[in-house]
Amino acid sequence: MRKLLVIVLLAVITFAMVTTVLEMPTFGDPANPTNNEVPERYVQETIRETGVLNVIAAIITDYRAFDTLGEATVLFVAIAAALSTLKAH
Amino acid sequence: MSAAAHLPALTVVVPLFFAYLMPLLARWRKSWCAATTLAVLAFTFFSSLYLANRVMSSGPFVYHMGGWAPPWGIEFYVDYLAVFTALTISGIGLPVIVYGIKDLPHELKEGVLGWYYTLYLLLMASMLGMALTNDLFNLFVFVEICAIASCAIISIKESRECVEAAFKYLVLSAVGSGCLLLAIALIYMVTGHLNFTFLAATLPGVMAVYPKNILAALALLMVGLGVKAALFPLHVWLPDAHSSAPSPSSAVLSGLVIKIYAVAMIKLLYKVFPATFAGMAPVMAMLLWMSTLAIIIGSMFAIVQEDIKKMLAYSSIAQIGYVFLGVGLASHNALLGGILHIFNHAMMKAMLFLAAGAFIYATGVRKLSQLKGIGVTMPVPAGAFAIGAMAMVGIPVTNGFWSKWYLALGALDAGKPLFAAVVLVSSLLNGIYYLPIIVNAFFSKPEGAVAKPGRLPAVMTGTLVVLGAGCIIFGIFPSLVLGLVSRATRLLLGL
Amino acid sequence: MTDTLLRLHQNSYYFFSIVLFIIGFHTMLTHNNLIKKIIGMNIMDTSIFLFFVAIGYVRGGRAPILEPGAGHAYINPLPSALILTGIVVAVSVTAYALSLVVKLYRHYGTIDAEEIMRLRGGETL
Amino acid sequence: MEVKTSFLPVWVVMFPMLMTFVIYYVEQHSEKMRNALSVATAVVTFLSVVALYPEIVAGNIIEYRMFQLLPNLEISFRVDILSFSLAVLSSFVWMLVAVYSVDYMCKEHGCNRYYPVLIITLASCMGIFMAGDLFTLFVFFEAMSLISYVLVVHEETVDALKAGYKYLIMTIIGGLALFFGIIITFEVAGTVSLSGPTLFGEPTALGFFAFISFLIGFGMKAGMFPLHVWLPDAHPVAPSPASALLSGIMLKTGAYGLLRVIFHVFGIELMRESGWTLILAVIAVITILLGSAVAITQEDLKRRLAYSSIGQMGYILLGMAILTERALIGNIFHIFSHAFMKSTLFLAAGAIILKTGKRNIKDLGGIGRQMPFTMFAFTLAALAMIGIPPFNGFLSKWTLALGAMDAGVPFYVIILLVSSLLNGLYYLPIIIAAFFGAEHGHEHEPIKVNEAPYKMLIPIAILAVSCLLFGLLPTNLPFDLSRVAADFLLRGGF
Repeated sequence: MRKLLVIVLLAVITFAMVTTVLEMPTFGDPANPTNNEVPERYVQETIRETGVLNVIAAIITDYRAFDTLGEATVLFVAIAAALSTLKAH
Repeated sequence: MSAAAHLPALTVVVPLFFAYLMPLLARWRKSWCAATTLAVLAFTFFSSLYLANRVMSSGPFVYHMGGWAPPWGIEFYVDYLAVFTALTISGIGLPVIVYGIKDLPHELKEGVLGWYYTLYLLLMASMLGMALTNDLFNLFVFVEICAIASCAIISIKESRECVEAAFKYLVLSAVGSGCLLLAIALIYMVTGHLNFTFLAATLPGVMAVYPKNILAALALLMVGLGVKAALFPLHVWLPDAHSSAPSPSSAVLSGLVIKIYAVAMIKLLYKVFPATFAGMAPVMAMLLWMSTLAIIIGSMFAIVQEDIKKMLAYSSIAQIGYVFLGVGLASHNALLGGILHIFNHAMMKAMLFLAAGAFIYATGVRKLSQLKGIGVTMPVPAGAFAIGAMAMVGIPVTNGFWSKWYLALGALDAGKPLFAAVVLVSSLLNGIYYLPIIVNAFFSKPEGAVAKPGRLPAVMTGTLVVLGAGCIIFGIFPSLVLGLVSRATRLLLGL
Repeated sequence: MTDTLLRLHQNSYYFFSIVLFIIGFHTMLTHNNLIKKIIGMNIMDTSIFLFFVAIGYVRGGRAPILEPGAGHAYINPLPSALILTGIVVAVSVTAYALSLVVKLYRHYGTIDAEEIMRLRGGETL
Repeated sequence: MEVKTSFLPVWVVMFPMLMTFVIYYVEQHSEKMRNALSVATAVVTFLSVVALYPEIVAGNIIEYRMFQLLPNLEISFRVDILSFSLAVLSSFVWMLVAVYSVDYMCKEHGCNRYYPVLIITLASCMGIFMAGDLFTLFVFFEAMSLISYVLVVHEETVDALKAGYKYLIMTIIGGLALFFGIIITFEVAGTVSLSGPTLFGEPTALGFFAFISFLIGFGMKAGMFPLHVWLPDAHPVAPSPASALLSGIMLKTGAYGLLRVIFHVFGIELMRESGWTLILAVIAVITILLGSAVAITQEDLKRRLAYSSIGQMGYILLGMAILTERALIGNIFHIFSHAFMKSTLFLAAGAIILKTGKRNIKDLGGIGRQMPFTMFAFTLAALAMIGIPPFNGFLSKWTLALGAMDAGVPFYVIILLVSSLLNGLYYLPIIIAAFFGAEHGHEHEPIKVNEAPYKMLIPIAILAVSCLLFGLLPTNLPFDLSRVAADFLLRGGF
């Protein structure tokens, strides 16, 4: 019974996602909506604004540094959580 | 810029910073941990108050992280909903941890107390971040911090139920996060933006070209946030998690954590996806029916529970249904009622869990049938419990009444009186499971452990008194919060 | 039909990450072994990362390490940057989940979900 | 007629409310002080209500706005002739009951709970009668209903708790129904004030929902069929003075609420046009017959009285259903009459139970020789209940019947007659057995006169004499008040 339920659920998700895939912007197309002013500025202005050649590094540590703080915090919280759980023994 | 200009960021960063320091502090100056946590939470409360004051007087404003304007950088948007949520979080989080100072050493091992404060601060910071942020991916990061921290404040208690409940919660939460991230990917794919404001501007045009992407993203968002907010069919993790955790954790998990995901949902549905969206109607209808089921079935399950904290946990499932009912009805009064209920329920459910915690602290009794006469031997916690229960039922002059008032009014506004009836029926169901507890507490002879309860520390009693008074004060003067909530609602609905 | 297949071929990265997602989800749902559940969770997360990074690809683009004046096309750096964060998140969750499994094993002496349920006498997950 | 602002209504409500806390504080130290303070509070409240009389009799309306909760929603007070009539009646009965309680309750446990609750219930009752808008009315109505729960379960026996639970759940249902009605009214009219014109313009579906909700909410309290189920359980288990208040006064708050709703929310034209009164009439007739018929089968004295209350509330509902002037006078006057009669009966029953411990009607043979005074008062009230001239019960039924004839429905008169007959069937045997019946198991012993203490007898006497007096005198205050109030309501109520 449960197996059947799982299969039905997965089939529904697969069907829905595959139909979505068919409609998605074509992979790698330069005209895709994602290639808007955002990456353009990152690529063009990174050197002037941050002095870094690696754009990804610039994004991580400068443009979206707050996310990286969050990322570090996630790591910290996981350590805290794991330690507190294991220590409670 | 002065420090006040950076307050939106500081509200989140300061608790984070002290959370990092806390393990060191716990090693060197154990006794300072609690005081530091209190001070930090007091700071967040007052800074939220300052922000609220500023927003009320001069309107919403944005804060750019690191000075990078969106869509390149991350933006905090300090609007009415954000400050309302921030105030709720810090306003409830503070008394809960005050209570915890005495209760936690009773429930936890000595060695993990410092970690508890660390996790608590991280949890608070992440919730504040979720309230303030205006960036989809940033929201995701905070959601993750919140998810892990909220599991951790369950599993920190040394009992196998806790570990097991935390694992169940974590796994489902991770599925939810996965859905959320996939939804973000789908949205980003067709819009190229992560900022809410830019998304809202781009989405209507995109909807015509890539409708399926948006719909799939919406569905995934609903599932992702629905799992975390314990919206009805996705609530399976909640009863165990909320009932086995230490009492302050239960209070904050039931009172705040599930609500913050509802706030995230409100932000996404009303700010990112405009409410007039053609594809929104079925989403709203689905939310309505799911919340109706949550309200009715959650209450039904609560009626048959024997464990007091389990009963409160099931009641939370029903109460989160009210919030989503308001969201789904989408009329001004209903949304107002839903948002107001976030605050009201946070207050009363936190108080109920803390009162239940006080019973357990003093007598060790968790079974409802054994709590007879508790009102005679422990009048203050039982009185607080009674006030909370009345607020749950929605008796006038408690804050819960106003949530129901606006929800019912909103249901009529939206031309769906059926849902007003749902609110009423569920009030009756609440009455059926809350009132016998009060009656037994005050009109029965105490027996066994209940007859001779241990002494309850004054801070714990004090916290209950403060929260109980809050329920009454906000019941008599609803206008204290209503100005803020009403403006938040108007802004969300674009009125 | 050929259209569909062509689209799937064009978007094969998306398609296969979805397939991976389903595999991961299936693993999580059907396996009772808690470690396998966590592995399933990781497969799911990885599929999303793949999906997300694939969004950023631009045909003919190079990795966004700038060579000023070279006039190359670069891929969209934002998804890659975001996914770095995402990976850390997944790692953290996995670490914590594994620590919980360790605790569960200590308490119950098993990492089988059904066995734990049986020992606890409660309802199934 | 003019509208005046005065603080007095607020005082009438707030004074007992504040005194509750004083009494709560005092009772920790002295029982005597507690009793004295409780009685004094009730007396002062009564006198404060009486102080409104000159303004009211001059045809003025007194208003006071406390504070605004939300736009269009406030706590306000408004006293017109109808409010005044009921307030003066209730505070009068309350005063007597407070005096009666002093001796009655001295043997009971938990007196320290009883008195504060008694007084705060008085405050909320005054709040209901003096409310200036539906919301204030609702708040005090809920407060009174919930607090009087404590009176119902005072004995804390299993029966009391069971009855109390039923009462509590029904109260919650009633409160929610009222809430629904008020929400609809607020939604449709934008306000719930009772001082303006009627709130509903035309009979809409939503309006009908509101009417039904109000009917359920207030009808629940008034013991209306089929929502009366809590009443025969709850009233008898309470201590007798509390029963007297529950039956004599608190039932009337439901009737009062319905009157307000009919005249201020819907308006008399709407009620007549829409034919909703027919629902009320059908329910009233069933309530009358059911209450009276079931009362006959009851063995327990207080239970019989409780069922009788249901029947009597049916008269009051009937008056509202007929809606002619004389029916309305009869309706309001019957609120007075029934309060006097039923309080007398319950207080007398309380005296009997206190002195003999007998609750079963079978055991009451010859009680009239043991407690002649109490039984005499009981007899007066019972005769009034049956509707024998010249008691006040006759006057109210007579007026009601005239009103029914005005409306051209002699059927209602027949109902009234049948129910009087039924009343006779269940009251007369008690009286006959009490005075002429053989005493149970005491045949050979001399009969001792064993009356209750005078502090209990005086209230009983005052109430019993009022039953006679207000029927006998050709013009009397309650009747005048009823006449003016009916006229006032029919003129539109403002």
